[in-house]
Amino acid sequence: MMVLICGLLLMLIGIWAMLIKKNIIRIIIGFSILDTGTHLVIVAIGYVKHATAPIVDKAVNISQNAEGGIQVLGKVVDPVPSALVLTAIVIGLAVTALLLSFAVRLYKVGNSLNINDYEELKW
Amino acid sequence: MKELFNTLSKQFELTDYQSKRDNQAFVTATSSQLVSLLTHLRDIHGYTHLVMVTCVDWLEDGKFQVTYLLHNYATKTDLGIFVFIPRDNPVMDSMHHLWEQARVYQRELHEMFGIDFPGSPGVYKPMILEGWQGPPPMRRDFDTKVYCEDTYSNRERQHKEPEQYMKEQLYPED
Amino acid sequence: MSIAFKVFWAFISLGVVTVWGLTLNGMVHKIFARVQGRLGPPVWQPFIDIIKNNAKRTAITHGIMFYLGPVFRIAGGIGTYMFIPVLFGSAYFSNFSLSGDVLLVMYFIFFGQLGMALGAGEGGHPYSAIAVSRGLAQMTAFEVPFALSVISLVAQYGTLNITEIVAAQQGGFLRWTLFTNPLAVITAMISMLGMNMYNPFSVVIAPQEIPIGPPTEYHSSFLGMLATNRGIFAGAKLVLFMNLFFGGATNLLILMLKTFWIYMFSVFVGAAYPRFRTEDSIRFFLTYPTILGIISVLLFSF
Amino acid sequence: MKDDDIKNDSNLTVEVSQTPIADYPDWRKDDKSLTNAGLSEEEQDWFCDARPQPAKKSWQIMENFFNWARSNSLWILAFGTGCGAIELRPLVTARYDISRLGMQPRPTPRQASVFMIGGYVSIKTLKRIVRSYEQMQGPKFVVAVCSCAINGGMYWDSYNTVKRIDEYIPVDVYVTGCMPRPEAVLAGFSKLKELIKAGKAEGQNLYAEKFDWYKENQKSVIKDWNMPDYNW
Amino acid sequence: MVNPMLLLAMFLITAFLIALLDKLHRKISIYTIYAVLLIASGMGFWQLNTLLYNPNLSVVVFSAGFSAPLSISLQFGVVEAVLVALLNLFGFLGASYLYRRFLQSGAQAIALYLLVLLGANGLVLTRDIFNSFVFLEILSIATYAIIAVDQNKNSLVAGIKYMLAGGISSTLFLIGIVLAYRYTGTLNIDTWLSLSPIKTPGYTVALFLMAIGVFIELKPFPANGWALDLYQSADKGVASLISSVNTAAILFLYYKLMPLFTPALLEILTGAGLISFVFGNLIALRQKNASRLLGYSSTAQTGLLVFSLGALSLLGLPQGMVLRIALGLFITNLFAKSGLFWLCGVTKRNNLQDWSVLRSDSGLLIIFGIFAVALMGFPPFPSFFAKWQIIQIFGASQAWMWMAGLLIGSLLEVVYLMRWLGFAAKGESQSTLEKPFSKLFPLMVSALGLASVSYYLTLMYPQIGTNSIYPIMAFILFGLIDILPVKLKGVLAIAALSLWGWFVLLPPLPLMGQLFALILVGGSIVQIFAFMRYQGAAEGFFPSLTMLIFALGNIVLASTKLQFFLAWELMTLAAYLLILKGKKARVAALLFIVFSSFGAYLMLAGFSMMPNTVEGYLIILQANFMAIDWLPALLLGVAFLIKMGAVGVHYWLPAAYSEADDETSSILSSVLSKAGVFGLLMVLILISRFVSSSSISMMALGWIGVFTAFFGALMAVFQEDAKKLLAYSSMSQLGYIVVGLSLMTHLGWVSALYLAVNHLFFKGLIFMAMAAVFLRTGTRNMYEMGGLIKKMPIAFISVLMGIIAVSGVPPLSGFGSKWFIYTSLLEQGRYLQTALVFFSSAIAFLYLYRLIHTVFLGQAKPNQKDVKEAPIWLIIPQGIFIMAIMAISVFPNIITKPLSLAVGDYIAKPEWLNWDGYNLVLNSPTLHGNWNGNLVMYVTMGVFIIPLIWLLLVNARTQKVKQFNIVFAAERPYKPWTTHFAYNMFAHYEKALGFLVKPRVTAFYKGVAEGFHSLSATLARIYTGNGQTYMLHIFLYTIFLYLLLGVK
Repeated sequence: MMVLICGLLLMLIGIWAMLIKKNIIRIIIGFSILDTGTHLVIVAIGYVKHATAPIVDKAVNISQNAEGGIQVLGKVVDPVPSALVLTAIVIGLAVTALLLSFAVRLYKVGNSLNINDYEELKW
Repeated sequence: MKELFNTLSKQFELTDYQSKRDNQAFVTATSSQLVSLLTHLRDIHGYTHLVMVTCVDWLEDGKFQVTYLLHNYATKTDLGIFVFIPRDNPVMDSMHHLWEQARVYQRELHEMFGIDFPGSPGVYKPMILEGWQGPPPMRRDFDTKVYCEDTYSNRERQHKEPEQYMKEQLYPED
Repeated sequence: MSIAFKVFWAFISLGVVTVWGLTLNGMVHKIFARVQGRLGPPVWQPFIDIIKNNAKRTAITHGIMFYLGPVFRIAGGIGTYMFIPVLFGSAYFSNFSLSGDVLLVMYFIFFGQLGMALGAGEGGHPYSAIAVSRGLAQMTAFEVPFALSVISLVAQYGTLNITEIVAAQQGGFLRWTLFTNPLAVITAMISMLGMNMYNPFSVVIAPQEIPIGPPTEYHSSFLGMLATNRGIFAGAKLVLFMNLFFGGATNLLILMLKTFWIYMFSVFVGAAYPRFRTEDSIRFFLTYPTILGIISVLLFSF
Repeated sequence: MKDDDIKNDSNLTVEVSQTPIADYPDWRKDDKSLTNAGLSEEEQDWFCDARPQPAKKSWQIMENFFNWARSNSLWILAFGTGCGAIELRPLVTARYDISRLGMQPRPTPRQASVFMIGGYVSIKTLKRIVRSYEQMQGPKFVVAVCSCAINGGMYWDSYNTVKRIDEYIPVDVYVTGCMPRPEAVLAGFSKLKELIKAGKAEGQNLYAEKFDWYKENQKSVIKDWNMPDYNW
Repeated sequence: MVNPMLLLAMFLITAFLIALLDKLHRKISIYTIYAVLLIASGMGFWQLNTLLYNPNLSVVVFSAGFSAPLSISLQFGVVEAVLVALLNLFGFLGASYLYRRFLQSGAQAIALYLLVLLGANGLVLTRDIFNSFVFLEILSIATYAIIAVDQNKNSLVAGIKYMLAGGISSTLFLIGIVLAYRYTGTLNIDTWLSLSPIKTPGYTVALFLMAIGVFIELKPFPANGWALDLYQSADKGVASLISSVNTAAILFLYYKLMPLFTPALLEILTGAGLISFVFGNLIALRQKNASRLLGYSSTAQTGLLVFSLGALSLLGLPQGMVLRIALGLFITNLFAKSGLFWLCGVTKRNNLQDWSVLRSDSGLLIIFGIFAVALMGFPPFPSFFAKWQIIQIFGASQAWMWMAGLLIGSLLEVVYLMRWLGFAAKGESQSTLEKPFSKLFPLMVSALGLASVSYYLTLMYPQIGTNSIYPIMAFILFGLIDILPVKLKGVLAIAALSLWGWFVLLPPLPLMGQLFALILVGGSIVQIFAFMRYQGAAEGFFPSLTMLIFALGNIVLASTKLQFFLAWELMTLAAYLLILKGKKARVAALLFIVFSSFGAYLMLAGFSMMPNTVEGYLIILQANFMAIDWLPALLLGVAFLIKMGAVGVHYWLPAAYSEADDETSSILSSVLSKAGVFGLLMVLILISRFVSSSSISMMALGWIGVFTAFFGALMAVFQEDAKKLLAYSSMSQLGYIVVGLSLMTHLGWVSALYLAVNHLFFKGLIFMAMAAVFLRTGTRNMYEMGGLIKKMPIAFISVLMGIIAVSGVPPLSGFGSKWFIYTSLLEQGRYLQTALVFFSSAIAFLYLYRLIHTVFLGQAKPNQKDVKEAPIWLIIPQGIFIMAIMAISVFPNIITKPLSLAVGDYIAKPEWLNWDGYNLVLNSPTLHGNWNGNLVMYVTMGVFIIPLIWLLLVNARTQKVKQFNIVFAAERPYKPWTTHFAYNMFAHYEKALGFLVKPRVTAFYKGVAEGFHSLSATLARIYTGNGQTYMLHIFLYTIFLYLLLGVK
């Protein structure tokens, strides 16, 4: 539960940073925080109390079921969100990296990192 | 009027002040100063009305006397300005920019006396004498009678004493 | 009735109206003169003028439309007359009125005006065109009250047929439209002032200003033809008014009496009033007579 | 005044010496068009260049009838050419009332049959007179009023006034006086009527026949001839 | 069957290989991706082909062999196949557009391009929700990166805004997915769909977040500032890619998710789509920058797609149907929008007014025209049918608000697109374009593709008869042979149209239809001659002209509402193209098309409320037994009145009539307006059951007609331009027709039709004659002409006949029309209307006299000294019209009898009307009257000829004089210009009545236009250009929609 709240809090901080900060780098940081918060939230949603990680080792009781599939007997956390988070982290990383590279290039071109300085395109 | 003459004399070369009436006077100016004098009179001394522009031919003196008559509405006075110019090759400065109507007077003077007003609009257009080819007819050396006899055929006159004639006509029995 | 017979009587009737119309014109000049304290020209002066104009030895023409202008004009006059029944109940003096109703007559009036305007236009004289523009503008205005009064008659009698309108007015002078629908008659008489172009609506021919309007360039036999048409056209219009509003006529004497007095109305007004400007006369026609006309229409449409 | 009075007053008019159209050759039939030399090339397109032709008369009986009609329907060209023109105005008033004689002022030359020249004629006016006269349709008559029109009058030595109108257009009747009274003008018109009825007012044909002579005279005084030779 | 996995794998492998291949040679890598994209597209087509023959083939593929919940499944059904085929095709076209850029920027760009396509294909194929997130991110990141390849500042700025916005929306989407997963336990859409609905609020939130995540990627108004900046700044190839491929893929994702949504959510998103459509178009209205305008348009079109998908689903339509309709819109948008972006790149002009460079290049102009027209939803493009169906469905389910929104948005779209087209077609420019083949190729392919798809879809569409194809065929055929000499084309057109008219058009029609077919098609055929006066090929006329005439015929021949509307729209389009040929016709044509579209949309709405027509019958026959409510009747009536230029909606008329080429004006005035008459008559027939002459609606219609006649005439009086004069005169005459129709009596309709026939003749005649005058004098200002009677006697005679006929002076047929209109009005007791009609017809004299006097009479001008008579091609139609006028003047019954019979099918002829002989006798209880045109003619000829003979006798010797031989107050005139009384001829009339014709209507419409533009400008202020503001928009928009959902 704490994780969930933390995640939500991080999300809010991220949004706040994105909306308030003028420096593009800070906005990107805000985005990063938002991303992290999201990941936390996802993990928290998949979490089951007192459960172990969804890794087939001795902490998890498994047995063959009738059809020959694997049946998890003990409590494990839902593996899917964790898998999702892995993907999401990768994606988030890519996006952040791209954003940063954009910021660098923008600085080279526009000599400023203030987002208010880039308003030529409008209306 | 005299004061005006005195005032003006300080700036302009004016001579020969003649007072005809209390409210009418004539002065003589030089042709080179005329336009500035007229401007001065119009703008400073209130002579805002150009009454007329006319000309007198002083044949014997070999001069034209161009007369500009101005009127002041405030003081109800007339001021005439004489300008003498030579008769042969008479040229005057045009003052149509001061009074629009001056162009008509100048056109007429050109037609009747042959005075040139360079720059005056339409000054060479015939005004009354369409197709006139003789000398300017108002010059005194132009003999209108000779011209007339040369140009127009005469009808032989029947001289009758009017009184007698009418008596014969109306009361023949008397 | 054979067609030849009809044509023959149409000619007779045309002759009658020409003579009568021109005589009326002569009388008008006489009356104007007497109003002004003059003796005035003899009543037959219009005839002399027409003879003289036709006897002119030279003539010029500006072109084919100029030449045809007076022809159009007189054809308009004669045609208008031809479509009006002259005497009620007379087989001889009904012209070709069976070929149309009052609408035809109202529109045939335009025939001559349009042709004349075209001829005057080809004359190339700006005054002609000015006068035509004035005349047309004034015409649009006075046609409105006239149309309203005709519409009022239609509402009253339920017919556009002139003969039927006359028939409905038979039986005593109290059955004339003049007494059964006075508003319409007043409206129509006011618009007739405009039609006849006497003062105060004479700006079209304004003799001093735009020398007598459209016919500025017309002369000689052209002018003679136009003068003839003045008689015919005046006659035709008077007969129309008599038929529509004053009970028609059963013989020529009554016709002459009635048309004389109808004509005299506009003549008297013309003798007594100064002239309107074009826009003033338009405004005039579109206000008081139009309102009167609308009232008369409304009275009979409910 | 009554008609009889006018007849009695006919002695108010004067016979003047006739125009010296000496042995000037008549117009030639093969001569149909004019040169219009006074016009620019562009203007040539705008004016008719036909030459006026003497009009044929109809049969005598018809001509008599027409002359009667013409004499009883004199339409005056109301063109005030000089100070005598002021005398036309009283004529249409109640006192003299020419309309009873079938006369009326007419605003356009096309429709008028009498040209009343009202007094002195300056060169500038002469040009207009010629133009208007030529624009009238024949038969056309000219009544010249005032001494000035006869011999120059008080302008006898003016550099700009012609002294004999009949050198420039044919004149039917002169009325003397400076200025003549309306009665005299009226008498002039009566005289004209007599002439017309007698078939003697043939100024139009005279003008056409001796056209070249008239033109020569006109052009000798009108120096800027910027109109066609005949103003149709 | 193709394994979609292979498809994706192919993309991935190639993308990695590119880096290697690029080392060999740049071109190899480029051609490799061309091959890949073409193969992918081909796979799509092949799959489509397979599925069409074997619909039962399994189309779902599972990765790793597991079944749904545990693995990722890909579906390759019909829709997916279509999308894969199209997306990859456009990928290929886009790549070929970007050929030069690829050559410069190298392997990364190429690989990224492939990745974009990979993402798009994946998004289309996958059925797994998380997988779709992954593909979405691949798509997005690849797009971000490909934007960054372009190093200019603006695209970098736009890119960063785009990334931030994309980041936020994908975050929302991700949270939504996970939350939803928490409640459903599955990530597979199919499994998800099979679950029973879950009602917990959390699930709603999850769905909402998912939906909003995708939705924001679709750039809804107002949360779309980032996208607009991107469209404006990015390379046009990339912008096109985003606008077509990206949007299509995401839209399909939205479509896949749509079944999951609760109705409330769907309704909100649908509404948001509509708002996006309307406001996107509204803001585009004042946009001057071409690419940004395309951005707005693109968001609007996406909004429209979202809206139509949602709305149609909400109305409970079967999915197949929804898809088919949406496909029409989608395909049009795909082809046209990407095409327009490419075109932007080719012209390199940002300011709309600079698009006049296209003038020099007719090929590009045609392509541009196709795209623009397709985008607006004109036939025969698929969007036309889609919009038609959507509106019909809305009408049937009484979704008025949606309909109104859709129509308003469409109208706004027409305004700005047509303005743009006008700039391109009619602006002034001398510069030429650089046109590399790599950029032209995709343009041509997409234009051709659009055309062929349209053709295919049109043929497939139910209720479209072969007849409806003729106009389009004619357009294409004559477009192909447009280089032939004009005379040959004219003969061909006349032959084709006459044969078609005689053998196809006339036989099935009832009398009334035949009558209108003769007016519309016959009248036009006569006027084709006039077009043959041009020298050489005179390109551009005949395609539109033949299309116009075929469409006019089809209006009469239509047997369904759709056929009617199709023909109507084709007619409008053709007329627009014809008007646009005029030299200064840009604004006029725009006005025409905007008002016509307004009318057309009203008609569309009206049709949607009407019961369906019975197939197989002509619409004109069905009129008798179809019932119709007052509202559709009103809408249709207004639509037709707009075409006729009734007062109040006449604003377009003088401009269009006067600025079009002269022959076109003639057709517009004499023929095209009759289409409006036909429509109005149909409407009146439909409602004739429950309205009569005295009902208030008909009285109102009558007054509209009367005022049209009156104000038209009055305005004509004050014109200096002859064509404007004629235009207002047409308006006035059509007013009479409206009055006649409004009477709802036999006589009234006969009089209206008589007027219509007459108007065709005399207005065609006058326009043709005046066309000759304009041609020879080179001006349209009447006061600059004069005295032309001597130079152009035939034109003069034509105009003379024309004006006698217009003014209604006997003996010509015009009097017949006046007689009919007055008697029919008086017979119904409409006295005051009669009076005003009379007044208008009297005013007609003023302008008619002015027309003939100032042009033909008066003083000739020296600069028109060498004016000659018109070419024979203009005289032929005049001769035909004069003969027609003479015929119906002398023998009025040859026209009145058929008219009476035709009207008799709908309103029986009363006993008291007698058409026998030459005498028309009317003996109704309320009115007696008669008119014998024959006799009037003879009497008139008699009274004309006798004075003429007299005059010839008396005036045997008349001297012919010239123009300056006038009495000029003893002076002589010097200049013909100052001697000609022509300018401001009716100044006194203006003093008296000018206050009535103050340009109030103009002021009104200017005000409306101004209002829309200011609204547009104000709304556009929300796009401040600040990336943070845009993010704020997204958040606020999300919250707003959520609150709205809560309210629901």
